[in-house]
Amino acid sequence: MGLLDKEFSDGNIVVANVEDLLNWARLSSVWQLGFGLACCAIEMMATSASHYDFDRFGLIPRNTPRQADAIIISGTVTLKMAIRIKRLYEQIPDPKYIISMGSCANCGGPYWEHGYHVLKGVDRIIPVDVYVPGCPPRPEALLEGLLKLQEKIRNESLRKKS
Amino acid sequence: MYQYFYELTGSVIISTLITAVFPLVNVLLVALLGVYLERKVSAWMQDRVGPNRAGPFGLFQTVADFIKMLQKEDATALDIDKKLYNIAPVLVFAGSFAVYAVIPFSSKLIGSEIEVGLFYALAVSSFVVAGILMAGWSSNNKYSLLGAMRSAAQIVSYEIPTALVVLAMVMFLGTLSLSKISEMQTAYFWNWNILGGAEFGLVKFLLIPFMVVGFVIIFISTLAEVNRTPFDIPEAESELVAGYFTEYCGMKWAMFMLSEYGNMFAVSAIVSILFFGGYQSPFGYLGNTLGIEWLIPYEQAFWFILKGWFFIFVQMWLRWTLPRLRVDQLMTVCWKYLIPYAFVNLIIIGIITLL
Amino acid sequence: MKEYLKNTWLGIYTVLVGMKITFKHLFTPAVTIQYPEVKLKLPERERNRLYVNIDDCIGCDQCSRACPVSCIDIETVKSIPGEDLGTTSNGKKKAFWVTNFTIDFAKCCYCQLCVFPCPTECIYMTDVFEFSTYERNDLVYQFSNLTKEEAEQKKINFANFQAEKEKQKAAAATAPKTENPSQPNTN
Amino acid sequence: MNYYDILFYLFAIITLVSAGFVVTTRNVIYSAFFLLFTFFGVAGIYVLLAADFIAVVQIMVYVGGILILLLFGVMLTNKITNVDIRTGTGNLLPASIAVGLLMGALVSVMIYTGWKVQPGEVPDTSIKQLGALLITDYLLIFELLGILLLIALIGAASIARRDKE
Repeated sequence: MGLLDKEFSDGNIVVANVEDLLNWARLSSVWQLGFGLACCAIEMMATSASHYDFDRFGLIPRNTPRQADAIIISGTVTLKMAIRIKRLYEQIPDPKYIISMGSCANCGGPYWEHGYHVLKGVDRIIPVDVYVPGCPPRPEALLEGLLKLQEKIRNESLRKKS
Repeated sequence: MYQYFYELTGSVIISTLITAVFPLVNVLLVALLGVYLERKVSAWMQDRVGPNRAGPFGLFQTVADFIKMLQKEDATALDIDKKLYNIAPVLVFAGSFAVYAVIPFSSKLIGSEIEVGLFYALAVSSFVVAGILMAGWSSNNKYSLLGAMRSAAQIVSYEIPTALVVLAMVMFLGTLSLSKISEMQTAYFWNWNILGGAEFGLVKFLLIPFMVVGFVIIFISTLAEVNRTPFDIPEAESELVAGYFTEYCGMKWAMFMLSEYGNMFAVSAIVSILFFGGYQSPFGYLGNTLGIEWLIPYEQAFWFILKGWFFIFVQMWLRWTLPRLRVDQLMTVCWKYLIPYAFVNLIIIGIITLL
Repeated sequence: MKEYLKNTWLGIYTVLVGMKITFKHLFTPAVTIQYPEVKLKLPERERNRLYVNIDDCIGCDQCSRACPVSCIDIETVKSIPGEDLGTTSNGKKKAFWVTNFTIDFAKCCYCQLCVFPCPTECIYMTDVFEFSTYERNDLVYQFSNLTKEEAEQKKINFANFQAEKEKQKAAAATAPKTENPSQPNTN
Repeated sequence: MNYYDILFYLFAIITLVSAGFVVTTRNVIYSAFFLLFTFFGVAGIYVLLAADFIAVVQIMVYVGGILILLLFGVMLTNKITNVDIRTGTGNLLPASIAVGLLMGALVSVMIYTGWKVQPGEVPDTSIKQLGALLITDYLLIFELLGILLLIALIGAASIARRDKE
């Protein structure tokens, strides 16, 4: 199992320094699952393309969940797709992160009231780390979401939370 | 190298260990730098910047990837064949690592100077095929299995043009030893095999076009043997998810990547030994002009690594230029084009050598 | 045979052409915008996060009704005669306490439909688009400047006022009825 | 016991143990993969006998060719996605008798042959001698083998050819 499953007692200097290294490694190499759902996916692709360049932050799309670290839920999560997303999420080995991108993934978006076929927010099935608002968000907004996620990873700890 | 360390330390075990560990370090470095270069080259070719956040110019990007992979959970599916699943990456890595035993980095830096070096290098790569089949089958996943079958079929078929070109070269050179082949092309770049070998005369000029053809054939077929684009159909993500390592994660997958990059350097090294003078410098040695004897091996190692990296760069260049071939096109290229040309080339080089 | 040789030549030639193109791009300067350091200038009528200038809001609820996804939630309380709410910047007199004005940016689809009906132009699109959050509830923005207690107080005030008025009305209704039933009630 | 002996016993154990597993394991795929290690061990023993060319040919032909072919054969048959490809053992008694007889014959041949035991000179490489022998003393056999393989190739091609009608 991953190192994050084990907890250490507080005040361990070695662990504290190692932890910084491990967090740095995880935050600089968040590999995303090559996975797009709807119109936000176009924006996500634009983010990985030359103008915005995801690769600067160490993101590369992996095609199998086994080798990925993060999913960017980019678009409307229909009830049919929700099952697949759940399964893909479960196939990613820990530690794993999720960026919910756009209104539809955040809470159902335009379909939140009357959409009989749309999941009202992807956080109903999987735990979301960062919500990126927008419809669809600009590529910069997604990058900002990624920076927020990196900030979150930087503050993660192996130690017992006191 | 073994002899040198044996004289230095006087211990069989220590010198053997050092001799064995050196290529291992080399493989690791090749993988670390190779992945970084791959991403940077792809970025430059697409007018991007590439990784630049982790360390200066993103140099520690691969280190971060590596440490991250160490932390990943070792997730496995329930119905896999545990034993084979765990052995497969090791076998694949062993196959690509074993080639390094015979590769001469310089006139001093050779693991083993055996006579059949070239043949050995071709032979041990078959462990990679066995490992790939093992990985694909034990994953108990249809995509893995299909990817493994494709990969095995591809490697086995492309071994034929490779072997034919190697055969032509062996006929011409009269030896299978990689260090001897390198030694034959000494001094200046017009002595390299791509320019007709060291002997000056009519034969040399007659050989040049056929040597170029041979080089192109062996470069294409080695490209296919290490599963690089445009021949990476075993990992075609649009149809096979990720090929034979679909189910692998974390360090086990990292071993596949290590062996892939190790293979890339190995085939580049063999191509450069066969046609581009191996570790020989193209312009003579600084050590000779200055009269410093000990400098020469270092210069040789420098030139060798430079040539190896140049061919790795060409492989990446091709990867970011060409789209992936279809399976039938792949087999057509091999059986209908490369093999006939390789045969004709073999016969012509044989006749010219007899002249 | 001719076809075969032609294929071979074409195969090699096209690969070389492709390689030439990519090689040229090796030396083309990158077009990447280094995002956190360099930011692209946004177009003039960029539609991004909404902002409500609550001082100008008269609580007319038109934006909420215009919203196609119902992400704007407005709750108003009528003012009582003694209170002075001030005027909006274009001189309209305010008559409602806006006790609750929330926009859920998780639902918002940034269509700008709420901006047009606003009579005081107090709701408008800004150029802020970087507001990712760790919690979804943080995307619900409260624009009302009244605290909960104040809002509660206003409600109680209005209820008291209403009750007072009812009482007066009841009193007025019972008293003059006997005198002049045909007179309409002007209260 | 020097390094040579240690290595020899290592390769011998690898060969024997994996050969044993090839026979005893009930999973066809396992058998095939154990065969890989058997071939590897045999190649190692060839190397220790200073027969470098034979060792490499062993790996090239058996691991690179025959084993892969075997694996393909197994995997392209039915139920490839099923991990439980199993075989049963039938005819245990007659098989062990036949194998025992053959083994006895081989062992007796091994014991009663008058091996030349004087130390010869180990050549640096065996390719040159092998090549010379193939073209001189064993030329006929070499050519016959070549023709045999050609016939097999033509036969395979004619079997695999699609019928026109």
